[in-house]
Amino acid sequence: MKPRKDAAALLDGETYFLNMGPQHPSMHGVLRLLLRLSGERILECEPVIGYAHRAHEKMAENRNYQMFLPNTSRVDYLGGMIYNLAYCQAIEKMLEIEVPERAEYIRVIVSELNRISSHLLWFGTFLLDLGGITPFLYTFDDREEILNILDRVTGSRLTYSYGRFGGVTQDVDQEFLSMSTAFIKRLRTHFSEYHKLVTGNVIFQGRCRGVGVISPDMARTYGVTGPCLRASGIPYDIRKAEPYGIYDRFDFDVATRNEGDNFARYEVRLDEMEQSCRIIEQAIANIPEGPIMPAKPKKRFKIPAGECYFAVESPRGLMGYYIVADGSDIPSRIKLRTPSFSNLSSMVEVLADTMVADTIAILGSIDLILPEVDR
Amino acid sequence: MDPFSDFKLLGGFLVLGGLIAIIPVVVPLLIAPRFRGLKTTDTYECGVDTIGPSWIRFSVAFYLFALIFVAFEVDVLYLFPVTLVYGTGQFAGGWRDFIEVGIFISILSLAIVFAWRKGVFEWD
Amino acid sequence: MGLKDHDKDPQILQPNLVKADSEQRLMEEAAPYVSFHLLDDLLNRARANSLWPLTFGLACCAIEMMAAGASKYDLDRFGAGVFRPSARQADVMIFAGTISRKIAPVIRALWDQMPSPKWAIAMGGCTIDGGPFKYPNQYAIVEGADKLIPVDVYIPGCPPRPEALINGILKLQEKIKAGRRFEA
Amino acid sequence: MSREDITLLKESLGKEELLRTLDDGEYAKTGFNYRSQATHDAIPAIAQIYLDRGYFLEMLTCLDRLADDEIFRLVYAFNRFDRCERHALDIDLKPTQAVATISQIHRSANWFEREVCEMFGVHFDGHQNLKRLLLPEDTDFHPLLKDFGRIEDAP
Repeated sequence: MKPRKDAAALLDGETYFLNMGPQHPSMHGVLRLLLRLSGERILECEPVIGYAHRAHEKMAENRNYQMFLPNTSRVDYLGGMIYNLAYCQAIEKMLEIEVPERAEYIRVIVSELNRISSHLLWFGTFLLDLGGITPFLYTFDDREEILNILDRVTGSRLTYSYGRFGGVTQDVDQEFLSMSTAFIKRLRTHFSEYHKLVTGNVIFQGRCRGVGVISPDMARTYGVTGPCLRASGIPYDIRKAEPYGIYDRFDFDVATRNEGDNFARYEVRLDEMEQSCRIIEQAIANIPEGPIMPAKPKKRFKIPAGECYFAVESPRGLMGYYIVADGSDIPSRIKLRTPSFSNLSSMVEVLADTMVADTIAILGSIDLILPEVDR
Repeated sequence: MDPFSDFKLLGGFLVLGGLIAIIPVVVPLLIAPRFRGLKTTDTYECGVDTIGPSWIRFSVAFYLFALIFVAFEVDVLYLFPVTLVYGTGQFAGGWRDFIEVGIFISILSLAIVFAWRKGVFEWD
Repeated sequence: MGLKDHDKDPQILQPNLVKADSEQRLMEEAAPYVSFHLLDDLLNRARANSLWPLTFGLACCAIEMMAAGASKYDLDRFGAGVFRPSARQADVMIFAGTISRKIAPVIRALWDQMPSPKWAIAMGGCTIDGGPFKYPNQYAIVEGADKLIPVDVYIPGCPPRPEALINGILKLQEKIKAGRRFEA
Repeated sequence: MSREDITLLKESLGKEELLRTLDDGEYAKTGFNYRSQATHDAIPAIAQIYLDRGYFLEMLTCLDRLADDEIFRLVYAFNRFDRCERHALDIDLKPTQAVATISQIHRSANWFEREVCEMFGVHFDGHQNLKRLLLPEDTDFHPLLKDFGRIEDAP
């Protein structure tokens, strides 16, 4: 695409403002892109966010630590389990609570299942944005299987409050483990089906190769993390860089690509699903018996003055809880560092000078969740 | 044979076509409950108000693309009567009709080659 | 060039303002010019079985709405699976998620721009009365969809399961078939 | 950041007081490898050095400490991709004091600063587009201040 340098010289009669607005099928929620167009080419793009702002951080300041638990899985409802358990791990870090072995393994299994279900939903909606209806139905069929498995043990399909400070609430039984192994076997056969259905498609390649390139340097200055960063060649995965919980016991590799375009992000997420399957199998293979909560779980507690920053790898990137405690049982401040917030801020530069049709493909490959951007 | 039978047929066809076009427009206005809100008549653009004029000068490539389409629309129009007489009459069952339509289409598709060379399909 | 934000809807709908304002905005909701009982009965039966929802996912409930539209809990069995992106072609507006103060004017505009007859389903606790994000003196959300537009069916849950959404749509179909009386 | 990198950082800043303290935070407890304190006008220089050394701005947030010692504390967190090294950088501001923007250096700071300005009212000099990010355009309050929107004084 030759960049056009005469954008500034356009008379006012030629630029056209388009609202790719809050209610739009492929804006993954309520994002609004204010586009300044010349013909089909985007001269300038300003994401207008805040349409899903629910004030999680303000709520954190008027309720105690236990009452904030349900909020955590509603910030990013596709990685609800990961956000929920991350909050519990952050508080455990501040209170130095010991988590029993079995609970750690259960946490890894359900987190990776949640990651696969998030990537499956991304895969379906990404193809739906590009016009392919059938992959959406295939991936939701697989995803329902995961929701069944997680529903058995947590009681809810999307917004789990499964973690407690020190462990998890329900124990998993043999049925849960066998269902998970059966699911992974089935999912692996579907991977080849997805590749046959989508990867080789000429139109898909045409719309994704070389489109929406994020260079490693741009990714670093915009703070892009997660699959979008790994697709630009930087193998940064918090499960490897800052192993939390027991992630250092599993051997899995970090899927990376170098092109940094839509197709690279697509491949990175597919590989990540495969890696998550490997982690789950290893976790199921050597999950120990034992308690799932510490002997005397702390019911009412105050956290001494201090602060803690705890980062985890959410399906969309680096997710960090920055908790500042002031000695009472109500947090003084909880800052949620969410990955989509920074990933979306890089769109101002990535979407400039592209076609309107490419915007849909690029936004689909970035995998945004708007309440996570607006918090 | 009533000399006007063809015209009657055509007249009936036109009236029927007109009715089929107008009825779905008029009937809902009568039987649907009426509602007028503040923004009912505003243009729908994802729920927010539109910005700036929509009467702007856009690139000529769109106009040329539309012209090429109209040219080939007419091209297809001429092929409709051909279907009535294709393969009948003097050269039934031969290749002559097929060749003739082939020549007709290839001459017209020269317009595409011309437009291609002129760069109408370059989209930058 | 800093883009001026043109979302300059004069009244940012504070909850208390919304009530008074919604009467004034609803200029005219009247009975059709021609209405025969049998014709209306037939039409309502047809309308009930071909509800076209507007794709308007706000937050978590949108994922359950998509799951309801997908292969396992198929909405197409009830004629409600055709999700229309444009408000001009939608019959029912399903509120799937939290209604923030910033999106309230957008919802008003979309409701005005939908052709009549139209219905509204409030899906999830947030659209009934604010759900988990409601606490005294909060500044971010509109507590309930009925503060903005008249809602026909409420579906509790956070998020409600796809079966609950299907049950809500069946309830709406019953309500449509029962017919609607307009004030004089 | 290795030992000599830290000393390099201090020297390259030239003036000692730009970076008042730089001690080893305990990572196990707080998640930060290094904590440092800076003055409000030193932040662009420090951000530039972090950028040159291959760091990215992970988080920028503000703590409302008006109640106990009358300051806003800005917390910048810089981190690396190749190894885990999180630097916390605190800047204490008087309520009316402004701080220089680093959105030209670390692009991600653009939205972080807009959000902090919107939620707390801290002004960032030199920021091109410092207008509302999450709340409707014409809201006039700063919601995350401690004395705003408390439950006890609900209408």
